[in-house]
Amino acid sequence: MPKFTLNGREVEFKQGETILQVAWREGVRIPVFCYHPHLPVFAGCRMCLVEVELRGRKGLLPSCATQVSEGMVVNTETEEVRKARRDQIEFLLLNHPLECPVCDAGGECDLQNLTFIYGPSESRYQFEKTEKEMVFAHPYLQLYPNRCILCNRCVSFYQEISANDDWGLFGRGHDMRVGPYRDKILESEFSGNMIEVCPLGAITGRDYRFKSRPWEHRVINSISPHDSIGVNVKVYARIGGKYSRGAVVSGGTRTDNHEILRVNMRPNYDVNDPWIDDRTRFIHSFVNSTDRITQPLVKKEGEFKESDWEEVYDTVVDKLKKIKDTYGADAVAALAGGRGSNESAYLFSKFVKEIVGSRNIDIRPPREDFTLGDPVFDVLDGSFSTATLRDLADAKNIVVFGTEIKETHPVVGLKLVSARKRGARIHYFGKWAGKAERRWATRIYIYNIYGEEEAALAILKHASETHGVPIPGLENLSLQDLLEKSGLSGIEEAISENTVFVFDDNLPYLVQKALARASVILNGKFLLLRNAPNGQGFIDMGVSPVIGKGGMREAVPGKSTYEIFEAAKKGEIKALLIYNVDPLTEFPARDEILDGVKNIDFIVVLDSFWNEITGYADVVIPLALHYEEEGSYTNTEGRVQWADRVIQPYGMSKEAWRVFSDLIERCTGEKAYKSVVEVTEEIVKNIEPYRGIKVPPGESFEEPYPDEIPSLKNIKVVYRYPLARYIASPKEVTFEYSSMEKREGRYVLVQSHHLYKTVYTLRSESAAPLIPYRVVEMHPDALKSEGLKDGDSAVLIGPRNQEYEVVVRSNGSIPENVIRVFAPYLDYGLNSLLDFKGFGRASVAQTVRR
Amino acid sequence: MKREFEKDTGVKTDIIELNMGPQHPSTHGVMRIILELDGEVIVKATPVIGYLHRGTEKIAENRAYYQVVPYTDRLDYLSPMSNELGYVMAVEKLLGVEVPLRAQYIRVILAELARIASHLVWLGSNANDIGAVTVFLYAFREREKIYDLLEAISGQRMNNAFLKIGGLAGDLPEGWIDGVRKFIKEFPEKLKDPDGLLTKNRIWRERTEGIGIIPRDLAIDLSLTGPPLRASGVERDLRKDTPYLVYDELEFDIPVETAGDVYARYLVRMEEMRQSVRIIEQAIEKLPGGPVLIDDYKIVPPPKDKVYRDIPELIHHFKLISEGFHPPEGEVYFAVEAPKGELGYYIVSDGSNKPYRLRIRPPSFVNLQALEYILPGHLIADAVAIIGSLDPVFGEVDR
Amino acid sequence: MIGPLIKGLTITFKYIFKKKFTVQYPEERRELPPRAKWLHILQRHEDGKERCVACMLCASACPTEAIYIVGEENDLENPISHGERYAKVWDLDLGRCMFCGYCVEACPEEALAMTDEYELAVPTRKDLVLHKEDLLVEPGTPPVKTWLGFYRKEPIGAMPVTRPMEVHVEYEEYLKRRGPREAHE
Amino acid sequence: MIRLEKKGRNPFIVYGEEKSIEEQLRRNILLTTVDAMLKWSRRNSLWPLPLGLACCAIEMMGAFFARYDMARFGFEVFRFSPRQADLMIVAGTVTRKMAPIVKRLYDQMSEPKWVIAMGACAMAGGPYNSYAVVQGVDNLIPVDVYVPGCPPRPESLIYGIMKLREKIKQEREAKIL
Repeated sequence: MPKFTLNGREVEFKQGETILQVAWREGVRIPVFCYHPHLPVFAGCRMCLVEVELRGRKGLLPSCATQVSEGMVVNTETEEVRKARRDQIEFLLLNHPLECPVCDAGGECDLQNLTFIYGPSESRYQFEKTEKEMVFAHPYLQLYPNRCILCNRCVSFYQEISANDDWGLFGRGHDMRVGPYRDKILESEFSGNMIEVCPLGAITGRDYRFKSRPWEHRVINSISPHDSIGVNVKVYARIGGKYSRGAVVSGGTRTDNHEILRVNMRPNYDVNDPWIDDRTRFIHSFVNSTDRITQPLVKKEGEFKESDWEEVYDTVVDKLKKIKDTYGADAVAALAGGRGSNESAYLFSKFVKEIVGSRNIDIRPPREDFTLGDPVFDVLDGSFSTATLRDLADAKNIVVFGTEIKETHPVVGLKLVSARKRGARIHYFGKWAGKAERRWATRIYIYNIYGEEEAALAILKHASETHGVPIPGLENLSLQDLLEKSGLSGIEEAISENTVFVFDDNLPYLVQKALARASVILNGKFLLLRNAPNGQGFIDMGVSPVIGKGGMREAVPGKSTYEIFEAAKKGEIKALLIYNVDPLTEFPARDEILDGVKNIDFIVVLDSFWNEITGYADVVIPLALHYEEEGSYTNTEGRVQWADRVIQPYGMSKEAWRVFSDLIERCTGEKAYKSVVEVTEEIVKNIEPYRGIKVPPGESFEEPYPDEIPSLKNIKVVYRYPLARYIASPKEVTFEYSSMEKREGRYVLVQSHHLYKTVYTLRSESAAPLIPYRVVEMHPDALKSEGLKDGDSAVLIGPRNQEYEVVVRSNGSIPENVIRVFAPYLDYGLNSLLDFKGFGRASVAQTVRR
Repeated sequence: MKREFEKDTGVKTDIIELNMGPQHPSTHGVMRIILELDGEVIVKATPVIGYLHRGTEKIAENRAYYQVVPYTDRLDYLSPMSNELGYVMAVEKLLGVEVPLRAQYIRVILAELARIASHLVWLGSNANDIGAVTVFLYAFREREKIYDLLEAISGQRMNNAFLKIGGLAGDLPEGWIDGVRKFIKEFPEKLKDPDGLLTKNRIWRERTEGIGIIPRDLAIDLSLTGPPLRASGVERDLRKDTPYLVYDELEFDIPVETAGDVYARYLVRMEEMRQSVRIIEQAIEKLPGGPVLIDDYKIVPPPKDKVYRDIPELIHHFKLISEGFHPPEGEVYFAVEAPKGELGYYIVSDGSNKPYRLRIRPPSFVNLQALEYILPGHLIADAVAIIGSLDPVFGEVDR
Repeated sequence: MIGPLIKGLTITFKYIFKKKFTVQYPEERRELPPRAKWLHILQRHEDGKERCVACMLCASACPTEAIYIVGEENDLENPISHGERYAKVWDLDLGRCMFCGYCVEACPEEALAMTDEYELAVPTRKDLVLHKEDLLVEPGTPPVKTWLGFYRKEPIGAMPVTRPMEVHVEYEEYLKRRGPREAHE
Repeated sequence: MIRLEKKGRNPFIVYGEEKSIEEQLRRNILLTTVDAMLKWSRRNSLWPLPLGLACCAIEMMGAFFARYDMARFGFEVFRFSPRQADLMIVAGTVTRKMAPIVKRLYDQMSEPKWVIAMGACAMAGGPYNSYAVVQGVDNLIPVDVYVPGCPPRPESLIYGIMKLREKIKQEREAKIL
């Protein structure tokens, strides 16, 4: 290994390392402002100047941008270097306003800390300071160009990492400033990261504004509840409890605040690097929503009566027992939303499958073709992704199929951007493509609205033809036919060896199965993006009609969501347990589901929020939310991550695992689980892929970033969480293809997702400015032909003349005959226009202007 | 006595265990002594302490360096200024800073005023225990005058929180020096009242002379400190032995007695008050002008008018208040001659803004050990006099 | 016998004719020195706006954690303090406070001061917690110059606060441009 | 130096509410007079048990000595025996080790009895939010008046005792045992 001299000491280095990297690794503190270990080097702040002597020449060089070479003599603490640092800080402070007391960053500000350690303690500047106006760049961001030291970190992040272009550095000299280019809301869904990369308070977040100071924080490691990527976060709450700060109640005694102040990133290079999406960062006020259920309730004579836990447990157990005795265990069904921890899911599945004895348990939206089973399970003998997020960044060829990554799993977008930067070919197949897809896609394939299955089959057919693997059931179809039906061409380029497929589990059965099979043929991998936040965990725990505990196939499959409601309509289902899901507003085919729900005698709703289904419940059990319970979560790639509890459960609500554990105790008389860790241990023992996994906590390692730079302190400790060990055994499967029937009508209603329209954001006050409330999107031409303008309110008329009040927005990227609607449907009942059959596709007669 | 009685009468008697305290007027706080009595004579005395253990040392580990000062006030609450002085100077030693000369002189004045105030409480309560109630009134009258002086300078009568790491929280208010002058002029006169009442008083002498003798060797063995040590004939005073502040520039004597009894301790403390007056007199004469706070803004917050005007100063103010300074890694021991004796602070710094460990060496705690050795053989009534003469303060003993 | 008695009585008579040392407290309230550190007050600017901007330095300086503050953004139309933030909650817990004055020293806005109000006895423990309403002075109250800001030379009235209205961004100006909805609609 | 005006009504005064006729009859003239006399004598000769535990004890002593001379109000000498006292002044930090003794002393006092918690430590644990300190003496015994300060001035204590006198005056019926 080559060596150089650092502060009089021989130090080894690897070729290509910079002085700064080696120095930090060796424990030598060099201050920085513009350097950020995850951003490209800018070398603009000149804080990291060190004295370098090479071949007799001596000078100050920026250590962040200077590569070490053999025989270099580097000194970081000479008088000259110290003077350079002091003067540099003095320059930075010249125009800095006197705003520390009102600035949000006070206390966690690089400028403050480095001034305190290296800077001058007296000012020599006697003149007026420059004035720059404050800018509102985003509902959650505020920019104070006055405080900015032009370190370029935010611009580097915004342009290089999130690959957007509406934020930058402009102006010259005295007037130079960062900011948004246009007077418009920022496009990126990662804009919040700029708050964290900003070394001082020039960019601050509006959710956290002025509430607290860093020294009052309690920082808890958690996992994002918003999507199945399981983004690692640090949650900040005010310190509470007996011996600490918190609101004073009476002389000397204090309480917990029950408020999450903010959510920041926690680096995990396997999952999210150090970046998180805005939804994860800013949407956390749902824990204090007014919609929260505070108390267990029992319906008596048609009205909810406030109840206690004893009564609720007694009612549930008695009723279930009675129904089981009279109608058999199959008269009981259970639905879950996939939003709880693995522990809750495990006990839920245990309660339903082992204690009650019913196999009718499911977490997925109802779909007719789902009755066939789990598509990935049918191909691989297990339901899981074969690729990890890390594979995505390293892949040469990626096919993203039918998934709006930006709206559902934004962090995957960052991986795709970095993959493209490394030269990967990324092919996007979709019904339409927006600006978000163009950020990372190298080629975009748009298929017909009704041609989704054909497009997937075409990929499979092409793969099978090039590799000479026959696919039973597809012999009669020609590739040409499939391409014609789907409206695609030139897909050959997309399909090559080792392609990584990315698709979500809401796609039709046939699509998922075809892509999984294609990836097997191509020796590639696929990343199955679960739509439920802990969908993978729930399926692993056996919350599925076809997959039993530990990933084994159930001998006799139970009923899927669709079948449960079909059976309910026929009166075969007598009791329904609904855990954290509202079928009436989250699923399509509202009318059909409602028919079923009305037919069920006994409905137990376990949820955190009031919603439509609670109105039909006989027993309502309040559950703690994500940040209120601790437990493990499995992300979409099978990584088992641990989240700690941040705040105490709201009102009388209890953690779900505790409720199920109590119920199990009532039924069996065995002792309940004392802590969540006991359940985790049982999972690790019983579930095969989880065997030997160590939770909590994950292993961690510390990056050598110096403590005095608060904006790097956050990314210092990195946790590693283990992957579940799934075993894939691919099989030959038969495909049964029948083309989808087209519907009559002028417009096609297509179910889509929006980043800020989820169960949590709709309950979150802070999300209000971004929620597309009652919004449907249409093509501008279609709008024009209806005589509507962008932002008009209109009435949407269904095939049976149902009327829905909506706000129309124009979207140029969707086809003309499409109306894009956003799930869940808490704000409008549009899901009654969507039915089981054409899941996500239904016809509408016309729109009429109001 | 017991044996004689048994021999004389043939009646068997037993040792009585008497529990004195923790709520007792003459234990000077919350001390409990388990006395084993043979008749009226103490056979064995076991002091039980800990009734005022407040966890000061542990609390200090969770406070920035400057925030510990008010807690040190509450150790020996009879002389808060001396406690502050010891802590503040220990931290200054750790930081390697020297406070301006004016601050040093003012610190000397304050420390000596604290010594007088502390000895006055001892005088009053010890005399009260032995039976001379009037002295208590005299003592507290004088103490009130010191309170007035301290209140004028710091805003609080007790627990002043006035000394800062790096100097003082403020310069002297107008007319304060005149107040001190007036006090030290009057005080020796006023001290003559209790002096006249006690020193040659036969009852007082009989109650104190030959009572509670601590021999010189025992005093050294127990590492006693302060007046009890000096009353046993050991001339040791940190102000002379390891001079700090400006004590080496001031002339004063160390009163020493050899008898080692309660009376000797009384004499030593009375003389110490007079010597303190002498020190204050000289300090006032020599008091120089200049600042009372060092101007290193990495340690003390900058002046407020600069804080309002300039950003580097504002940042330093913000950081010093919210976080405090980070002294270098290392450990330091510093002791001052508090009214009760050697008050030492041992600080371990790990380079963070909070002490890694703060150990307080309280003189009262050390002096209190003597009880076990000197009480046996005395009558119960003498126990009261002996405890009073050791002058324990339990805020300091239990910490 | 008679000698010591006379000697003792002389002292008694000596004190009879001296000035009384006792303060007749409830009737006669002794003037405290200007540095007295008793109950806190929250001061106002000359224009009636609150001085406190919820920077929380006092809370962090407090060794006993007696101060609890929640900051909040100023209302757009009528701001409560100068600057963008104000204290929505400012609680002082007398059950913890030891009147050391470190909070006053910490205050960068001269918002906090200590008065000579020491008559603080209350009947219940709940009353020990003083809220912002209890501590805030009436508008127009003359400012108290705190000695703990002793190092300050200028008189308080002429002093700019940390974010003065005249020097930096025209405050009222940018208040008008505020509002996230405005920004993107 | 400005002084704060006390806002709102005096928290010590318990305002009487409308009474029923029976109630008023029960409190007939004779009894009311005896009552008033009892209360008058009680509030003017409170004999305190000084539970001086720490720093506040010194200020409590200060209040009883020449400068402030509480004997002016009939609060005569300290009674170190609980049997002879009817007012307990808890002055100082009550630690966990001391707590049972405080409780026992209170129990030994004869009725009627009152308690003043003097200083932050006795009121609520004060600066000592630690493992060793009882967070407020009201966890052990009922407290009538809290006197803030660390330590409170002698005047503050006297003010507190004045408030206690008001409270005794306002008490509905004198307690006779």
